[in-house]
Amino acid sequence: MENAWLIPLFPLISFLILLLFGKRLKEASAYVGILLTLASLIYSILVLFERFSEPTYVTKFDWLTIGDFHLTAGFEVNQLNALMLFIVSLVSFLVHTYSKGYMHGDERFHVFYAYLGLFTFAMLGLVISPNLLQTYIFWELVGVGSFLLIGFYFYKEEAKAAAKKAFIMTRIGDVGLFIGMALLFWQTKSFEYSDIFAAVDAGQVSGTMITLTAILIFIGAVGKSGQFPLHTWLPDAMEGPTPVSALIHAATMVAAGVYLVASLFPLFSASHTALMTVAVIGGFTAIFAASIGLVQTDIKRVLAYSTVSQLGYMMLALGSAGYVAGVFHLMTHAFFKALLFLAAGSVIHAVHTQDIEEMGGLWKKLKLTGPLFLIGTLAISGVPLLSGFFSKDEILAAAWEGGHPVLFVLALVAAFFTAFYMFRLFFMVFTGEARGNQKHVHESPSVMTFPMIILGVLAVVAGYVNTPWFGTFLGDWLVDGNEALAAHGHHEGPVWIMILATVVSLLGIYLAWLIYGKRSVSRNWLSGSGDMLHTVLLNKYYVDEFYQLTIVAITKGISYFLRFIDTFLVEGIVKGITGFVQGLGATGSKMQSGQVQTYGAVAFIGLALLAVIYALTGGYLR
Amino acid sequence: MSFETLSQFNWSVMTPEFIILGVAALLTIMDLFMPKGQDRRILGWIGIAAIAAAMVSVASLAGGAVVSILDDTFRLDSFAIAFKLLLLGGAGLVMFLAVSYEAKDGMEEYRGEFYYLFLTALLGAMFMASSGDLITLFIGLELLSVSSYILAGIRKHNLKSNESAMKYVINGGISTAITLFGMSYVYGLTGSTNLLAIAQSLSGLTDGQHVYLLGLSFLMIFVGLAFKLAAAPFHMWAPDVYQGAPTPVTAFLSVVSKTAGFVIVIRILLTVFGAATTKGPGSMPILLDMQDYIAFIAGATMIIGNVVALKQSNIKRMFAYSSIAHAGYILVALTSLSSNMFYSIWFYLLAYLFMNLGAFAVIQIVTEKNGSAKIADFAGLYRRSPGLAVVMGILLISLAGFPGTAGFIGKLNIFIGAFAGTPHYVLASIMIATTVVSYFYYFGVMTQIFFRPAANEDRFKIPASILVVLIVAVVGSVLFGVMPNIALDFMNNNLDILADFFS
Amino acid sequence: MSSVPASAFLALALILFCIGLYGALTKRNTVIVLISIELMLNAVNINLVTFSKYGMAPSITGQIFALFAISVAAAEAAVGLAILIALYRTKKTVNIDEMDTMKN
Amino acid sequence: MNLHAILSILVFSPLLGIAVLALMPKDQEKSIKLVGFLATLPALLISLAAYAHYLAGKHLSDFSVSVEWIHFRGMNVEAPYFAVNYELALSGFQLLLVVLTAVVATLASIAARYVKKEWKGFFMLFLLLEVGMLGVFTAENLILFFIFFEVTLIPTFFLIGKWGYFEREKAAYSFLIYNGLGSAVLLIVIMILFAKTGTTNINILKDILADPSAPVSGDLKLGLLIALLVAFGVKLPIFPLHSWMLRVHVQAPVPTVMIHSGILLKIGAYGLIRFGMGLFPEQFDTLSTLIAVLGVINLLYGAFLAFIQTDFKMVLAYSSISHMGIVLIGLAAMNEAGVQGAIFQVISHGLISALLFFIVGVLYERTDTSLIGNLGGMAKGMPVAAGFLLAGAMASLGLPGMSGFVSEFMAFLGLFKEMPWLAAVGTIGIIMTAAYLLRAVLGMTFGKSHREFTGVVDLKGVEFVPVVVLMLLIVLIGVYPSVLSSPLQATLETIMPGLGG
Repeated sequence: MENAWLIPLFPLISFLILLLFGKRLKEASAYVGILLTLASLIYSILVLFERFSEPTYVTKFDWLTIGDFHLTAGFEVNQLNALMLFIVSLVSFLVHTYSKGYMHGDERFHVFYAYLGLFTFAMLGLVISPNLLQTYIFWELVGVGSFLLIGFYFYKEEAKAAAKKAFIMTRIGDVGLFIGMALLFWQTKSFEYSDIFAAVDAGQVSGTMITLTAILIFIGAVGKSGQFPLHTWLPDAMEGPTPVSALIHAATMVAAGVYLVASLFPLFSASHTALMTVAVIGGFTAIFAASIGLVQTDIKRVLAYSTVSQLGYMMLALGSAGYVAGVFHLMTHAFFKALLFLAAGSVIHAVHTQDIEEMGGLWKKLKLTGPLFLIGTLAISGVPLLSGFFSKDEILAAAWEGGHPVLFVLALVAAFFTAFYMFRLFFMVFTGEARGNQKHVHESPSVMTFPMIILGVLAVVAGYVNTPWFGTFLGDWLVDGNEALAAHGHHEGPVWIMILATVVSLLGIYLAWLIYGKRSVSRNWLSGSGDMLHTVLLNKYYVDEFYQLTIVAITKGISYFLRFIDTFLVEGIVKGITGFVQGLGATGSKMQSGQVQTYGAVAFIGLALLAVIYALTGGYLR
Repeated sequence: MSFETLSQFNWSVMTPEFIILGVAALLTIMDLFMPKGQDRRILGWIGIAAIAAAMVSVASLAGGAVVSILDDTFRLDSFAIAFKLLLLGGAGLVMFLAVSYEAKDGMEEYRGEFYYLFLTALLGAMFMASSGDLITLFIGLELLSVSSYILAGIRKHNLKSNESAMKYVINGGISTAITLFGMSYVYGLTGSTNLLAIAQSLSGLTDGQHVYLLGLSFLMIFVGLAFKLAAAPFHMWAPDVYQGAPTPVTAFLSVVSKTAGFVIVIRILLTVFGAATTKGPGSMPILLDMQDYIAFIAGATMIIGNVVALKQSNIKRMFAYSSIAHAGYILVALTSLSSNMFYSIWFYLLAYLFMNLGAFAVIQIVTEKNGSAKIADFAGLYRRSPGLAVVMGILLISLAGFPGTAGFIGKLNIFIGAFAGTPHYVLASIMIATTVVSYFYYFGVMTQIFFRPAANEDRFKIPASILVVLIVAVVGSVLFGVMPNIALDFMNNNLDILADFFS
Repeated sequence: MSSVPASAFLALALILFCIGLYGALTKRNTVIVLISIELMLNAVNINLVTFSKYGMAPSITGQIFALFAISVAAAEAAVGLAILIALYRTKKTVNIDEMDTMKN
Repeated sequence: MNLHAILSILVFSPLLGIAVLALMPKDQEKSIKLVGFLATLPALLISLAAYAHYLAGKHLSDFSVSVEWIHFRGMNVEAPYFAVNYELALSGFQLLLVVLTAVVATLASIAARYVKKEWKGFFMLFLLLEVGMLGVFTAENLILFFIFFEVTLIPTFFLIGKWGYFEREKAAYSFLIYNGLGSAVLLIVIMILFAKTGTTNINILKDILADPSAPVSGDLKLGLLIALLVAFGVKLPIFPLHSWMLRVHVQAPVPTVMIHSGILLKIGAYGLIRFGMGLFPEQFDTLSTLIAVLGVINLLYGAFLAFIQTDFKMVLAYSSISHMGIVLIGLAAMNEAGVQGAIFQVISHGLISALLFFIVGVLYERTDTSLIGNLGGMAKGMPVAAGFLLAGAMASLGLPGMSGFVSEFMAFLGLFKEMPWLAAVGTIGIIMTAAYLLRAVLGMTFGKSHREFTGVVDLKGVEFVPVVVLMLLIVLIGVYPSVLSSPLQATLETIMPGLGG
């Protein structure tokens, strides 16, 4: 564990190598990336197992001195970090492998791998940061990595727009985090998590301040994890290559928000208001995004909205004090959502379109992808015995125990929606007859399917580390040795919740089957019920348009107003002054009429003037 | 007064004057008997030699005690020596310009006069510097004025030259009258024309009426003398005269004549009005009482000079206004009446001597080449003659008062005086602000020189005599900008003006 | 003998000065302008002489000063007229308000 | 060896280059440019040596030199009063700025390869300018500081006015007049202090002004500080004294604008910190709120205006205004974090803006335009340049791991302690910075290419030197800020007690 800092280092090395020699390496760049991420994967597995037996390990050194304050940098390996290390490096490794097939033939192949390396480095750095400042640093770097990868197809206007949007929207959140961080620093005189928690426990920080900072920090999480109202960038981010979507916008970065809240859980749990906010935002986002997902026709966007909604779930869990539930779902979701994305990628790879209207009947053609996609779908829909089932159940339980009946209901509905639209997706893509031409559709190469298989397996079994039946190993381990968290450990939810959840999701699946599988119910049944509603959903509640009309417009307005000031007020004053001086000169030289007697007169007038002043003041000016 | 008394006088203190006087007379005679066709430049060189000799003798007189002869009408004190050096130096450089000045428009046959009139003018200025009596002051002043009237009009077939001379005479006459009128009251109140005697009798002044009258006469004298300084309100003749007069004469007026003006102003103001009390012995002297009027004139002068200069298209007119402005700066030093006043005024005049004469040397070359004096004629000077351009650049920078040049140190001196004691914030602010305004026109010339393309590419040939001026000017401006203490310490060690000014 | 008070002389001088100044600043003919200047100078002389008789401390210096002033005034007038002639040769006019070739 | 001569050699070493150039025929472009470049090296090496000297744990005071120079006479007091010595010295802060100056100057001299005409004159003025800048940062008394300050003025005027772009003369003039006014105000302040106290040595002045019996009243001090704020506010620039600087940034030639935005603007910050804060701490404290407000205004004003510019140079110009706002914010905080942040910002912005302006210059050389619209999709044509441009933008918008972040972070951290609400408002600037930079940079690099980039060559050869060096420094500071913070500690300790904070 002492050398856990090596884990982020490998990807960094790969980034640097590819940056310098990528052009020469060409496709061979893939091996550099894959091997180095494999290295960090292996290492992080070791660290994880080590961590089972040993206590938390922290080390740090002075990074920057401000007067008497010594800001440190270093790394920490606690349960959460170790787990995250494993998840991130695993998914990253798989995506690296997958991309070798997916990106094959792209002229900027090596650049892609370089960016992947950069991102992985940042993400791993983020999860082992022992203090807020370092977290923030990597937090931003992760954002850049995502920005670069979203804008990978830079010549596409959409990609450009999406990248810009992603960066700025997350930045808005980051500022919240920044403010919270700064305020917290002057409260606790430190950025170290441990010191902060200590200060909070000791009651050095006023309640309102805790709430304020917690919420500000949560805003950061909202930005990164695409929670409402800062969610709009995430669907657009699908402009990036699909593996990127799998890695960044499904498994790792977007989960960073959840991770942040989790790792600062003691702070949040100290303020009921803060927790409530988290829960409400999470719950709302869950149902909100799910409802949008119902009608989208772009395979990746559907997945994107489901991601948003799932992240909402996690927030809800954390918000209702379900620490373990949140983290647990974070893990399982990472697996099955990555799986789904990779599968979707392989589909797109096959049919060269993202519009599900043009797919259909691929089950026979994609012998491997189909089943894997199904596994993922089942998992996310919370069908029993798959990973998603357990984690989702955990969350519902937490919500119920946490005493948020409303949120509990919301979550249930969201679960129903999820099941419905996921299977809608599945049926439209894989069943029925082919819409759109599907000549020379073929299964993806093994280098792409292999990672999917692994994820598939995980998507099935990952849930069993924390189940009501086979023991709650994960839960106990996560909170072990941390009384602050112990209270928020595994919740033994009542059985009816589990049953209810199952029923709901099955209902969703059934309805989807009726409409899109069996076609016994017309597709317009839903949209028919209210065309208005349908269009609203289709346009994602017009949130983007709203922002366009308000924030963007206002910003532009201010800018033009200021330009007005700049050109007329500031410049105007200057012009005025210079003009005045020039005018003075002009009049002066006009008086220079060449009439010698005028000159004498001026002199005399001057004398007279002085004499008059002298006379009036009686000779004494002072 | 018998021969014995005459012979008892220590005439040696007048050596410099005698030299100039003698040579002036000599030149007159030589000019008379020289064959018509012969080149008169030789006379100019003789004049230069004379000035050099006079300078040496003045320098040799430095450091001694105050000597006053002829019933204290002629006094040789440190003040006189310090400023005579300036006058002689300035006149010397002007003579160099004059020697190479091409004679045309009917001054060909008067070339001889051209030289010895400079000498007589100089003589007048020198007498002003060391006269201890209103009468001698007045005579010196008039000797200077009358000579310069003629000099201004010496190109007798040139309309502009005549016109400028005429204007000069008329304005000069008026100013003289006003000054004299003021002086007459001073005499009336004291019954003496000897400055120290006047000071003596005024130091006990108590009668409010008399104080009042004295105040009026102060204004008259000051305004009248403002003519010589080309300070507001008596500045308006300057542009026309500067433009019309031959360039060496313009240079002479802008430097020597101005210096002389300050000499007489300081003499009269400090001795007469510095001593005159307002409310009986020991009370505030009138001079301090009138400070605000001087300040007022100084401010007006700086503003008018710098602002109107912006609008000029003729380089000589522009320099006329710039010289007005510089007079304003020096008046700031006079206003502040601080203990370093003599240093700042003297040093500034020294710096001004170098930078302005140098600039006029360049102007003379360029104008003679182009036959006109438009600022636009400087376009592309840098391409045509880089050396000349750089020299002009340095001199302009010095005039604008940038560091590394004598002009800057001169301004620093003035500022120290202005802020020490009772600070004159407003006046100093006007000075600095107008200085910034002056960047406009000085750098305007620079843009012509360095940025604009040249009309024609033909080069200049720089006559040796002007080369001397240029070298001296640049070296002076830079040297005294980098090591001002060469001058300051010389003054500090040899000339204790403050001490023997009133003795 | 009945003495005229000093103030009368001074008043006369002042008036003369003002007349001269007025003439110098208003007359078109340059010759008259020059003469007006002479008037101003003479006003000064009256002052000086008056003071040398009735001043605070009567003394002969005033009259000496006056003599110098007179002679200087003469010189000045001579030069002035000479210049005027030169000007007349080139411009064929003695009107002072036509001497405005240099201005802006 | 005698270290006291080192600083003088350092400051005046460029004169050697001027001398050599003066002897060269004016048409040998290659060799003139080479000489011009070489002439900047001595200063660079010496300054780096000085930094090494510091790292070796020796005292920077070894370098300080003081020689009798001018003695103003007639004030009836004896030396040392009204005597101005030639005195140079280095503190940590000054050392950093000197190194920065030397580095940027050298790189700019490389950028001078784009100069088209009269290389000889250009380099002579350029080197003179370097002398001025080095002097400004090493001068130990106000008058010497002012002299060097003005020495930078004239070369810059010519460098802009003769070698600049289209409206160069207008730009040169507004530069001259604004800075002339600024320096005029500065001169008044200096002379008042000089006349009142008889000295301009900064340390002595500090002591004199510190004791209440000083001949300078509190009100006068406040007035002087406000005057200083104006004087350096022109240089920095502070709204509304900024309009000259926009023209200069757009019109000046590449090397000049690198120097200008990289170093000359920093003189303003340096002056505010060293003189404003150093000499008048209490008054600075009373004004801190005002300064903070000004800072926030600068930050937002620049950011919002940069958001709608069509010329990338204008974007950079306004972003400079915005970033200087952060300096003010840091200073206004008046605590270690803030001041250190301000100083960091001074240096980091020096590097970043030099980098960005160099890249713009390169682009302009290639495409004859710096309009965002005309450059769209540039990444296709010249990917490397585009990459560095993006990296530079990232640094400028305060991406962690680059110098911009550290300074921004500390400045805001400082202000959040003192005036949280103001700071919170200021953070809008952080968002806007990202917004306008991405808008501009992505507009240039990403998207469909509006023009054929055929024949447009990417960065090549010596052009990499400035870009890479600057980028490395930026990252170095961002990753290991102690390279700056450790030399600063001493300086901060000298400033802070005065602040009583």
